[in-house]
Amino acid sequence: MDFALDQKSVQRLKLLRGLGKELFRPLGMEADKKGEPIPPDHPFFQQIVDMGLVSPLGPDPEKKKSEPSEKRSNRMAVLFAEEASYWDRGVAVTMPGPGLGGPPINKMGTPAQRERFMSVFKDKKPHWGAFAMTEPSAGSDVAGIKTLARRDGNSWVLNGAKTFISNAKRAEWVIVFATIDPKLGRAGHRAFVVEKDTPGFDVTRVERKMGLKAYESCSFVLEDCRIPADNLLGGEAYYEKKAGFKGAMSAFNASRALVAVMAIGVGRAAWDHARQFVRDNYDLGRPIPRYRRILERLATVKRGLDAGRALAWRGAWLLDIGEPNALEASMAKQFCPPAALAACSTAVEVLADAGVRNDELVEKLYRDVKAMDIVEGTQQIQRTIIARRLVGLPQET
Amino acid sequence: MDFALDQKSVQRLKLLRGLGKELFRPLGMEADKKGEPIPPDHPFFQQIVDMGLVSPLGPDPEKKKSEPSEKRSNRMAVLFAEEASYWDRGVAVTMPGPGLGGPPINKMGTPAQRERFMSVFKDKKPHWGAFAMTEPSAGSDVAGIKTLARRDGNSWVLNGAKTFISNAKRAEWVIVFATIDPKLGRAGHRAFVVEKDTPGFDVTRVERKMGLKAYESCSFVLEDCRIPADNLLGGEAYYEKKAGFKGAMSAFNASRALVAVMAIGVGRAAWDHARQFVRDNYDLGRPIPRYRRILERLATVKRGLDAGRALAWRGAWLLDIGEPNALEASMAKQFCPPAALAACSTAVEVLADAGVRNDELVEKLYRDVKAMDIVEGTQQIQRTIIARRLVGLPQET
Amino acid sequence: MFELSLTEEDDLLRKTSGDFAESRLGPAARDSEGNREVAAAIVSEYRELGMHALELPESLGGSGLPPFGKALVLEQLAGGDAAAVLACDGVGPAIYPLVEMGGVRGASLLEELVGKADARGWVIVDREDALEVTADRVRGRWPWVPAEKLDVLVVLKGNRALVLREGVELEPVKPCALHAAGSAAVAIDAPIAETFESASGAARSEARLRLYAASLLLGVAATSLRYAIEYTKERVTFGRPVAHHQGVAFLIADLACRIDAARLSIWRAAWALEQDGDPTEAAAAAFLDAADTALECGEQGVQLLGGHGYMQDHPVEKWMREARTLAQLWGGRDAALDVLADRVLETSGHVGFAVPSWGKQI
Amino acid sequence: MFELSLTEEDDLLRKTSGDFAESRLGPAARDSEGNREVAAAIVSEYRELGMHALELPESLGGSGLPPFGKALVLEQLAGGDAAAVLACDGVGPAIYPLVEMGGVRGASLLEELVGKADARGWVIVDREDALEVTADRVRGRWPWVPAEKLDVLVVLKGNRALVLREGVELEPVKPCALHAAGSAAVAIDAPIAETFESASGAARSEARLRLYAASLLLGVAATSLRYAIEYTKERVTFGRPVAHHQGVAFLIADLACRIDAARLSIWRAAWALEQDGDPTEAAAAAFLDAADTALECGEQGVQLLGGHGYMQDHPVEKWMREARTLAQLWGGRDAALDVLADRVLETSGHVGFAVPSWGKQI
Repeated sequence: MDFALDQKSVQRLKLLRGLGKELFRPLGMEADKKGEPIPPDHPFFQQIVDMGLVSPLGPDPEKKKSEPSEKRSNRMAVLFAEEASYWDRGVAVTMPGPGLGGPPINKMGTPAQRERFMSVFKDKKPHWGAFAMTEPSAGSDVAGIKTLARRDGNSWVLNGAKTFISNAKRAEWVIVFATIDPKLGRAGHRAFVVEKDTPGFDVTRVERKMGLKAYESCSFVLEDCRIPADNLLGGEAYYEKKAGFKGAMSAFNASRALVAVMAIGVGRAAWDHARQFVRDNYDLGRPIPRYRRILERLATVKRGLDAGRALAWRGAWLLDIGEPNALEASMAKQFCPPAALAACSTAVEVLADAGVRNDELVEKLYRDVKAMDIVEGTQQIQRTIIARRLVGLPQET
Repeated sequence: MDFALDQKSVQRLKLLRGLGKELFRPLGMEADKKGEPIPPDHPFFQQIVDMGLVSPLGPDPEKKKSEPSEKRSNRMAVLFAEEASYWDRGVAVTMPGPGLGGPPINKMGTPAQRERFMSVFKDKKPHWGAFAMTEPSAGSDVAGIKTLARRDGNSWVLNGAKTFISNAKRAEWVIVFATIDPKLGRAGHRAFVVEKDTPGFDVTRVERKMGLKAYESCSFVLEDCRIPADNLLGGEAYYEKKAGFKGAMSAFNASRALVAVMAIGVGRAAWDHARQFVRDNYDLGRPIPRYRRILERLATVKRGLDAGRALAWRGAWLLDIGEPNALEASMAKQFCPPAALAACSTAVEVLADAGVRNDELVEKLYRDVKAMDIVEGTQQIQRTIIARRLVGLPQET
Repeated sequence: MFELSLTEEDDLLRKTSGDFAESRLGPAARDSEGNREVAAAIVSEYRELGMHALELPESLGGSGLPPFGKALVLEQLAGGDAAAVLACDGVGPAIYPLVEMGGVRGASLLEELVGKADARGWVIVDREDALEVTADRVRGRWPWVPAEKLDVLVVLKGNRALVLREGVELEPVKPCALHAAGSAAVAIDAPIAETFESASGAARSEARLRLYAASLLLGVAATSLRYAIEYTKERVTFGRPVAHHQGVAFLIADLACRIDAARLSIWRAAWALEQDGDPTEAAAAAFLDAADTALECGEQGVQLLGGHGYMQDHPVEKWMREARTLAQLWGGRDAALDVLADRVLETSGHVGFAVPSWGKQI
Repeated sequence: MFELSLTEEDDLLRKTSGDFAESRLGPAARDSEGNREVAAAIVSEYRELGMHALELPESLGGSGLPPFGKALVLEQLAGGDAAAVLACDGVGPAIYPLVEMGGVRGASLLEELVGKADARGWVIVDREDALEVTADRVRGRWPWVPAEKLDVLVVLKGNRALVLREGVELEPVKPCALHAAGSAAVAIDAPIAETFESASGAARSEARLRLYAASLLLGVAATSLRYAIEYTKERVTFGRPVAHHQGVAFLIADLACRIDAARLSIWRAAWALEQDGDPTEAAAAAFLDAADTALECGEQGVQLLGGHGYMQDHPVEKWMREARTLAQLWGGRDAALDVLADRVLETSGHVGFAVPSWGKQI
């Protein structure tokens, strides 16, 4: 039992902190003010690639083979995810790289697929991958996806629609979850890689979100979208193990702890900003009851963030030691976003009238952080997952 | 729209306040310290009867016909219930009279039954009635009662068990809800009057409760308990309207607002005691952050109690004007007990170490008030009732 | 004995304002937000309905309604667009200190202001001495007001109301919500046009400000829950309507209870304002009840719609932002809590809702 | 890099203490409560297992364990009977100021005390100057301690620990819970036997007291939820196990999250105590996390059992009372919040869990 970070991690976090302060935060504020995502040709992305940085949102797929302390990657990922989200969670999502599509490719992909889809990231230019599970009518009900995959000769033909897919418009490829037969339930699920510019793959809109303006959440349709049979992730054999859906699920388990800790990062940013505002603007020596209450409320907020972080750390650590973490990742995902939302809401109140001004950061964070309670499964979904394990709550409830 | 009390009500409340201070509170504290209910031959009960007082827990059955402003009776009842519970909710339940059995007899009973079962209260001695719905295995699931009623000639024969029945051991009669056929569901439910000393009616135990020690919560069994056919409440004809169960339900609607406001009374007692403790023991002029926080927390507690009282008042007022109040009574019942529990818990904290001493009242109230969240349907039951009406939540959920 | 029924006039007020909110304010709300103003046609209709003048004395062309009617109307209107209410209400909440503290001079000032069709007014409550006040001037900065022009700014400071007519500069800032009302930081270097002083008047003014904000908050809370209920009844996940999952149904039940409790709390504050005693406690409680409820309903409204709730295709995200913003008004939850805490040892512990008498609480 | 695994020794400690709690403390808990004492046989077994001496230096016959081991054990034992822990722990939490502040004299005092098999000790933290302290005496009254005899009472006051050995009179009072530990009001007119002074020692003592209470609270929370889970899985209402109604299942899921979060918070505080820096913040946070969780689990444990939960046939009502009582220890939630609020502007806002360095927070 040890809550300390090693020096190497601290150094890497300090690098990220510098980047966050100089680039993430200003870019995120600018995108929010304009209400527009950062365009793919923004020099920021090339800069990131030139610096040899990878998405803080997941383990580096390239390093996987070479890194000796591979086991630590999930823990490093939660540290990076929190720090990046502290500076701007929206900008963090725009980071070039395979994004949430990385884990399924690494986990489920054949060696040839890993080579083929990961090699696009090697040319020292910014490229993105994307991960498409959510459908307009299904939301967190991932078992209920309706996108249909039909085998046709040496192709698969996809029909359906996906929504809220980060970076899908600019992605080199999108991992698309579809079913070969809705009647089969989860056993019918398959993961496909749909490449950019494939005919029938059409990004229909970029959503207008409440916050997190820096990145594009896309809706796309698949209309008789024909892809090579080779783009079935893992190949036919993989699904005879019925792990297609489980592969996606285990990616969720990794990303749930990440999203949880991202919420903590956003909440911590609000807490920090409010704290600095107090230092700069309030004369705490004056006998004004609100001032003391502010300190108490900030202390309570920090307590929630710290507790949440520990839960997220546990989720990541379990993966690192090879233990199942579905329950623990869901606990983190259920606990953290409300704690972070409370942090942001409290920060707005600490700033009083200034709290609602866009240039004071905290109102933006209040809008940003709410998404964390929804993506990768709402708190309601997390509770059902937790309750299934604790009390055997039936699946259909 | 008017939140004021008329002078007549205020005068009646002042009388009750005097009684509460002199009798209810000390008796309740004594019973709690001893851990024993007030025995039926305690002079307190004769005193109450001699004073011409009736149970504060419901409208006075005798006055029903004569009182001109009958419409106000539910409002007067919530006022009385809060004030009585402020002084001691456990003692309030011991008040002689028909208790919760009163409304069903008045509502469902034939004129002959009303005369027969209410006349026992006319001899100027303390007598009790009781109301028995809950069964050991059913709790708030009132539709699932299993006590069986079988017609046999000019009798009914009852078999089953009831639990948590207030005053059942000392009662002249108990209203027993039973089913003539479990397969009929609610349509099979009937209400019977089981009189004291009826063979087969056996009070098996007086429960040991966490709080509310002043009154007896009884469990009883019915073993081939034979009662006259005339003891079917309302007579056969009544149930052809299928109102047997609904009659009980409408009694619940009245008593839900009452139990809700009783919780408020207990919570207000804790709030008041804590406030007095602060006045007596803390030098608020000292710059101790806790002192200011105490005031803030007491203010927040009061807000919850006031909001809850208004909901309970609404529930009672609707009945008075002849409107359905099932939704509103459930809202009050769902909202008030948690608010009152928070009041009691906060009061314990306001008293610091003294808060856990039995002689300081508030720890007793913390134990007492929890029952209010359970009797007459848990908050979970209330939410299902509310949700049925708001979103059409199916019955079976 | 207490009595919670509405009069026919109350019902009519609710219906008229509710219909207007649903048919006009609501459908235009996204445009109003984008344009940072309410379309002139809507402003006209609002004024033709007399919605802005409900509390104005009849001598000034208003309806002379007591606070209760305004509270009923504000709840309904905010269900359409709370920002539009601020934009259309003209002198708006600034009438409270003028009426409650200004006497004859206040009335004449009000007459002048309401004579100007597009006059806007606002009130700042300067609790922590952020502004420098000398004998004849007020100086300083105020971070935010929901307006981009002001014909009158009243600074409430203790028992005094300082009326400013010039020397108030508004610099537009982007707000969290209420865009349609305008949004600006304020730089003040202003001569004091009038000073009114009255302890009870100041208390009544603050109480009415809180009731105003509370009513808007309640409207936002209730409309958000109504929308979420309709949505979750329609949308099916895991084989049944979202609202029929008990976890969701319970959440909805809780929120509905809180909304009803907050509404009764607001009614009680309106009632207290119509009594002789000090309405401070009831109004502060109403504000807190409404603010807490609206913040919760705003956030849960988004939650109940899931990913769709986070998108601007649905209004719930706007209501979440509005609740957060309205809850900041006039010192927000902190100031209201302070008011309650200051009084808690003196308020009545008897059954019922007594209104504390002036000067001394019962 | 952070690492949350337990050693084999940790696992063994948990198992040993968990088994003892389940097989001995729990089954006897109602009798212990009724008798206001723990049966001698159980006290003996407790001591034979060395549970009371885990943190005692090895030189005094203890195990010399760091705080983490004790925290693990206390959680397990409190799942059986928290009151029995206080009764059996002998000098109990009084060892903290003696060890952390007492130096050689503290050690020798401790040696004397632990030599006496039935010695009991307690600590009062006199934050608000309730006691009158002169150069050589302490006078005053303290409303409640969970003991009916005391061989040593340590009064913590700022940076000082005042050790009292006589002149401490205990008058039994009926408590909300923890009957088995004894319960008394204290009348003090006592010569000061020893005065120890150390800022960091006092801070570490308070942190260890909070960790002690937090661990007991966590044990109560967890045992209450476990019991409620078993009960609600068995009991059927409306045609299915109570736990399979989603509203109930969600509540259980929430409580489980909070328990796990509180446990990690406690572990972090134990870890902070093993570092060089000031453990105050981590320990205060752990206490609050555990107290809030235990209060909630205590109340909801009763709720989940419905009417049966309110009856003494089941232990949940006892756990509700215990949580409420344990949460009062050493200034309770208020004192812990004050400690956090005092430090919040100075604590680190960086990722991870840094331990503030002494004197200055990072």
